[in-house]
Amino acid sequence: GPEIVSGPGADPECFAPWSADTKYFQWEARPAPYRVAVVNGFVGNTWRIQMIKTAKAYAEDPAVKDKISEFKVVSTGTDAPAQLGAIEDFINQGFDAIITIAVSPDGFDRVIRLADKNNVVLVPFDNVLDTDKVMQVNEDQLAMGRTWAEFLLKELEAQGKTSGKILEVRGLPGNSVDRDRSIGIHEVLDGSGGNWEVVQVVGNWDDGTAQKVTADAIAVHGTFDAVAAQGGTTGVVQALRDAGHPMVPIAGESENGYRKLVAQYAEDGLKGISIGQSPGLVAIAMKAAISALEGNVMPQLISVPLPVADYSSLEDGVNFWTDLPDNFFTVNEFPPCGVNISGPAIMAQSEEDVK
Amino acid sequence: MSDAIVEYRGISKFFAGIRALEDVDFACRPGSIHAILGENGAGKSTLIKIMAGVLQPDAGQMLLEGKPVTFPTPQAANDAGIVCMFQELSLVPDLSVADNISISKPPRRFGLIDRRAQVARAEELLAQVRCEDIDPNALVRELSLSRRQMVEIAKAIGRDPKVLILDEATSALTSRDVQTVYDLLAELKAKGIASLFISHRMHEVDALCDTLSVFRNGQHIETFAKGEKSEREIVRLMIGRDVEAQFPPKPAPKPVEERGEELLSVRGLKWGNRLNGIDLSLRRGEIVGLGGLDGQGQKELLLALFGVLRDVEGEFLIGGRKRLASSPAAAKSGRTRIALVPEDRKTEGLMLGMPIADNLLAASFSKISRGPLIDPLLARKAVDEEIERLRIKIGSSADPVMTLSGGNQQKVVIAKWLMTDPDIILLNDPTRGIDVGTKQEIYRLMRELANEGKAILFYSSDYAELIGCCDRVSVLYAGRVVSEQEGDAITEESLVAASLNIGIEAA
Amino acid sequence: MRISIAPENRPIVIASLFVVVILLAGTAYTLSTAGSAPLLSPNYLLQQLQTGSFLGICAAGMMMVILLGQIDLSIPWTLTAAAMTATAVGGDMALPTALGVGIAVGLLNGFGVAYLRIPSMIFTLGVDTVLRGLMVAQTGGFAPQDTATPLMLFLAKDKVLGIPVAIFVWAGVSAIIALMLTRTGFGRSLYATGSREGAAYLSGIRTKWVIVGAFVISSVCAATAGFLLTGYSAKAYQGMGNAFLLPAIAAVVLGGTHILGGKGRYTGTLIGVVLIVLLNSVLSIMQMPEAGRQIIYGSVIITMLLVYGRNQRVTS
Amino acid sequence: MMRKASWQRWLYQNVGFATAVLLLTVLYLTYNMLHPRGFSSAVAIQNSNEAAAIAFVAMAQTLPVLLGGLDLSVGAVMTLTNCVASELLNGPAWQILLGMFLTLLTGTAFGFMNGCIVVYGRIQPIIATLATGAIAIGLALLIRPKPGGNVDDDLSWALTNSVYDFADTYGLAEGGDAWWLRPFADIPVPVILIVFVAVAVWVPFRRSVTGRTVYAIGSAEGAAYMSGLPIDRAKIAAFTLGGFFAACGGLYLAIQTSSGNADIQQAGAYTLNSIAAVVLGGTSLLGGVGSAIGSLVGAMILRVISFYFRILDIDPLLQPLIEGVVLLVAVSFGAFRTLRVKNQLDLFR
Ligand SMILES: Nc1ncnc2c1ncn2[C@@H]1O[C@H](COP(=O)(O)OP(=O)(O)OP(=O)(O)O)[C@@H](O)[C@H]1O
Ligand SMILES: Nc1ncnc2c1ncn2[C@@H]1O[C@H](COP(=O)(O)OP(=O)(O)OP(=O)(O)O)[C@@H](O)[C@H]1O
Ligand SMILES: [Mg+2]
Ligand SMILES: [Mg+2]
Repeated sequence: GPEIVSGPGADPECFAPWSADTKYFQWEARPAPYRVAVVNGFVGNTWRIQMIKTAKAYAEDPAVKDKISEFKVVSTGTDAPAQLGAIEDFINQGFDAIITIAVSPDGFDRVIRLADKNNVVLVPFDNVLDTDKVMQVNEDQLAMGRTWAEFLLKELEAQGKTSGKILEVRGLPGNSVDRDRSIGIHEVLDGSGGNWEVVQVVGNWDDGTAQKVTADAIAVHGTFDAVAAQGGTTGVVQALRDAGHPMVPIAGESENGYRKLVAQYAEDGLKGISIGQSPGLVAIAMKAAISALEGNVMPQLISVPLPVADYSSLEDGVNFWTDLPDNFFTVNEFPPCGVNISGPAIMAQSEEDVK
Repeated sequence: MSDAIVEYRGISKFFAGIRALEDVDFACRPGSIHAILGENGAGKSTLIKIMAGVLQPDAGQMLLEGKPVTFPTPQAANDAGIVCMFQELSLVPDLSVADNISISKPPRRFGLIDRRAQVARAEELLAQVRCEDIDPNALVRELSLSRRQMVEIAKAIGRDPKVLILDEATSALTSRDVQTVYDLLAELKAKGIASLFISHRMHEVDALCDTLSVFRNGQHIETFAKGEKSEREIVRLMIGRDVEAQFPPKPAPKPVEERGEELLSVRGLKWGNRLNGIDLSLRRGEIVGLGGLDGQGQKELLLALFGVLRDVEGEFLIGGRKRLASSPAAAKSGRTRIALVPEDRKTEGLMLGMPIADNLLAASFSKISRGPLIDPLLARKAVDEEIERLRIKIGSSADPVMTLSGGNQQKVVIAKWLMTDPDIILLNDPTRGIDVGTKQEIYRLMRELANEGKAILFYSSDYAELIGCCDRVSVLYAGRVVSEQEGDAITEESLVAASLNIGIEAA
Repeated sequence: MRISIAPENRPIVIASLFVVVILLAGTAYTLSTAGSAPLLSPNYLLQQLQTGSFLGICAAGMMMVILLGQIDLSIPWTLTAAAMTATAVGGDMALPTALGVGIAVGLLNGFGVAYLRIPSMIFTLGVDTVLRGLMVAQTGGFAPQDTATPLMLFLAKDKVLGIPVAIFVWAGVSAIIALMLTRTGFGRSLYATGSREGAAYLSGIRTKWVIVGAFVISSVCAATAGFLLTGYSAKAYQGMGNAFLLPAIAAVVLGGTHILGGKGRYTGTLIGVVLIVLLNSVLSIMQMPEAGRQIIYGSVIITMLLVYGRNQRVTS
Repeated sequence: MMRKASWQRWLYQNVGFATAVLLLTVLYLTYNMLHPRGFSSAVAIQNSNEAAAIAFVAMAQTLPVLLGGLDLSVGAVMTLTNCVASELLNGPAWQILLGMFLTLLTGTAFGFMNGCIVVYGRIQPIIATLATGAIAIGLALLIRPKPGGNVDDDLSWALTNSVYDFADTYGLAEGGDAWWLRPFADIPVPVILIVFVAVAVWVPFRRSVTGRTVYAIGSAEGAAYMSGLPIDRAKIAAFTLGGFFAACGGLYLAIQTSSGNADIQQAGAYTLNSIAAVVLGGTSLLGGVGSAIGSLVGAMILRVISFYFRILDIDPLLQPLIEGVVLLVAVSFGAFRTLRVKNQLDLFR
């Protein structure tokens, strides 16, 4: 297992510690090339597919290509034993690093113990674990929620509103990301001193569900002054348009479709902010794993900066693409980390072109 | 009757207003073989189902050995020593013969079923019914219908019955097995066990029973000892009127050149190891019988002609075509239309849960359609006509067909096919489980159809029917025609001899 | 006076009553919390029917298969695959493509169930997995276009005479299905085959074709729903079909169709769909947490089936 | 009729099961040969851990299927018991044992409720359990609105490793070094648990009158009733035992992950996989034929198929497709028999 050491860590531009009291880890350095595996859970949506493609493309990136001797990706579905099994199997096979999106924030004790025993670097990202025993990579979900709410308050203030009704479209019930983002939103709203009535509906981060519940909410509650949507934001805007709801400030995810709509309707009042959980996180997780294998000091919890764009900074061909599908996630690059695989490069070309 | 083993006092049973039994007093004595006779729907099965705990009476009282009893489940009746045999209803196809024989009270060791003891017990009981050839470890599914009935009998005996009930349980047996059953019942009788025997075959009743009870319309008409009444009197009691000649008159055999056009001709028909080269020809206006012991390939032959079997070899000429139909759908709609009344009406002939009307129409949607749509008026008319023609007794044509009695169900199957106006009608034992009155109607209908120019191929397990109905009879043995008989040459002796393949082929 | 209802109509009547109860309960809730009764407004009801039409069309197809005593678990990804392929092809060819996908999947399902005689429960599950795999591979390899075509948008979103076009589409599908079930040989054959396949076969019904036909209808309905849903969301996406499988089965069964086949009326399915859609919507308005939703959902199904009357005991 | 030799008869009556065993053997041996650490205790432990929950759930599904029905709530009951266990499995030994007992009791009681609804409510099992499955998930969410829980660490480690580790953890048999433990030391504990449940629960059940009644009902319910078999009792027993097996799955899952998770998707996946496993194991969905042991084998086949993605180099985005095609092909195996059927009526059983 890694030793707990004191900071600062390597490459702090890229591997920013989560907070001031984040621990630091150090593994014994070992010679490249390494064997690296990505254990994904669910696979049936665009985000995951984009993530897998990014992972594969990054493994071919000149910056790391020579350091990886074998690279495998498997998807296990939403099946905890299968995911744990896959991780353990890769440990048994003698892989050096295993990157994973956990299907559950808990339940990894055994594989963490095995990974430490076998000196394997295990890096959960995106859906992280409720533990400080492994190195993890994520965006700060709490901060994301706060940023959303702050943006909405700012836009509402510009309209002269200090109270009103806000629609909150939540994500998958029971998920820690959903919980953190919602807490962030409410913290800021409650702290603003304004009188905000928040109507919550559950959109499961899914466009169809989000659209349906938004439509229902509008039918029942009339108009809202602003919308905070954790995901499925394209669907939420569709519902607003279909209902003839006035365009209001909105906070949402980073789907290309949503950004297209914001760019198109910003003039009409759809003042939107878009912050994305990027599929490109996988590349940073891989980079972190390799760095750890090289013996560098690494923060236990790596915070990847929030990729924020709002209606004023949207630019076609730069941070959204009108000619590309709605479903894909716009944010894919992290220049400070040297991760430069852009969304269009991943999605618009066939695999051969990427290589 | 104080010496009765089972006694009914004023038993009534109604189904949704329909009277199945009303105020029935009935008793049977230990050591008797008691026949229960009656038309279809007379209430015989209901009577014994009440005794067997399958149904609960709406009124009245049942006494077992003088003490009042109620049987909420078949299990309770079993425990009291009342054992009931239905046609093949109580065997479980996916369990072994041994499992089935000891199904409810298996021998146990340490609380678990003792398989070895179970097999030994099965062997013993099978030996008692002279079926040593049945492997106790075989699945019931693998056995033929007649073997299954013998297993059923072994199972019943194994339960040490005080009262043994056979509801049409011998209808599929071979004659050798029938003899075995007779002997067995005689043995049980000697041991003081009462047997209740339901059958529509008078000769079986005659050979076996000592007491007869007649039911009609849910009422107990009369009970008397064997020999007290003539067969004719009995039939009158059953159906409430006199029955004249059982079979309609046969036309005199015509010389070959005057006979109708040949609709079907088959040479060397082979299928697997069940059919081994059958020659057959069928002309308009003819009723041709298929005889022989059960399971000699008669059923398969009918299925082959109807397009159900695959890989049938031979030379065929059916309505100008040289091939057999590839499916029933093709058979019924070809140039020469074929109809089949199948063996088992409950699983092969009818959709039991569906309305009578839908069952009648199932083979003739194209007849009642205008363009792509069914015309409800046309459909109603067709249904009414057919119900009228066969005199099917129904409440409403929208009732599920399972509410009809056995005979009327059979008529629905026949009517369904008559509606398609077929040229060739294949009948697989159509009178099994049918009362005398209905049987007679079916015989008459067959002759009428033949006279209309249809050709009929008729398999029956009852020699009397073949003799009474058929212009010609082909007797099958081991998948081959071993004898063809015509006109007056068809006699019981010749049929039996041919069935056993003890050659009098010289003729 | 006692009103007697034919047994096959009982579920329909009871489900209709329950729909009213749901509406009243929802209204009572909104009156007590917000002081208004939006649930009873035509606008709200039309919107529910509009979003219900996707489920309604899926359920109509599912009913064909359930009438046979089979089930079609491939609905979710048939719907998705049809939608995604249609948008990928785009333009005027979108509709034929979607229907083509539906027909192809239906033929495959039908072939497996009717000819290979693999239980539909498992075969359609396999087909669903394969379709999902195909869509993952397709998205991964080709980044297909996913924007809805104008026809999709029109059918799903536009209104004619103030009524959403989607409702007309659903009504059209319903009319065709209802007519087919009651007035065509195929419809009658469907009941016969579902009631007892052996007897139907021996009646000269081409039961294999009937089975294939039912699965094709089911898949085509799913594809149609996918086509509409794409218009409603303005795009096709992976996972768009996930929410339709279990509600479709539940709607059919709550409408009185017997899960083992042979019995059921289309009107029942229609009401079953309305019931499910309203129930979901009211629970959503009440901001019922997921746990409560699931429990209520399950309890409603059980209670209603108990009220419909218990099935016959099997004795013969 | 010719009497067949007993092994011939067995094979004839258990083709599906025999095929499944053969398939599993071939697949698993090949996997081990390809694996860099094949045929080692570590690989066996990993494999058995991964297969345990689905194996139990597949056994749970077997009973309703033998009756001729389906239980769409097995995955949900597993999830519910998983959540219950995640609350109870900690503290002193007696408390943990009590927790295990209560967990199993929960699942068993839920199964009993399913059985009662099916028997006394006379609702088709597939629909009844579709509904009760939702209720089970709802209860699971109430108990555990978000994933978590703290299952005793030692317990988790001891039961998810080899016999040696078990002894080592609890200081039994001289810390696992006793000479008499040697021959068993490398056997994974989950294997022992599964075999134990199968032998101690399933085998006696199958040889009891109630168990045989379950088969009889699936084969011909009318006949079973007429034969005086205890139909209602057998149906309730089948669902109850199904609930028990599902609870074993949930309990093991909790021990394996030291936590509980009311994951609806996972519950659904387990239910569907359990049906696939039952079919692969040679149990007929029509009822009356098959066994829980077969389902165990079927579950392992499902798992082994996915093992291959980890040792072969297969494009990750093609993996779901390959998995689907393999499943479809595997369940289509039996179809060759039906293509050879000469009498069309044999198709309609
Ligand atoms: N479960 C039932 N529901 C409705 N009617 C029934 C039911 N069982 C029997 N009947 C009716 O009760 C009457 C008596 O039927 P029963 O079966 O006793 O006749 P049966 O004498 O056995 O006739 P068969 O000779 O055809 O066997 C018939 O009219 C029948 O339609
Ligand atoms: N569920 C039911 N609903 C209505 N009527 C029924 C039902 N079950 C049986 N019957 C009636 O009960 C009568 C007897 O049923 P049973 O199964 O004993 O038939 P059966 O005539 O004795 O059959 P077979 O002689 O062919 O063996 C039938 O005439 C039928 O009308
Ligand atoms: Mg009868
Ligand atoms: Mg009868």
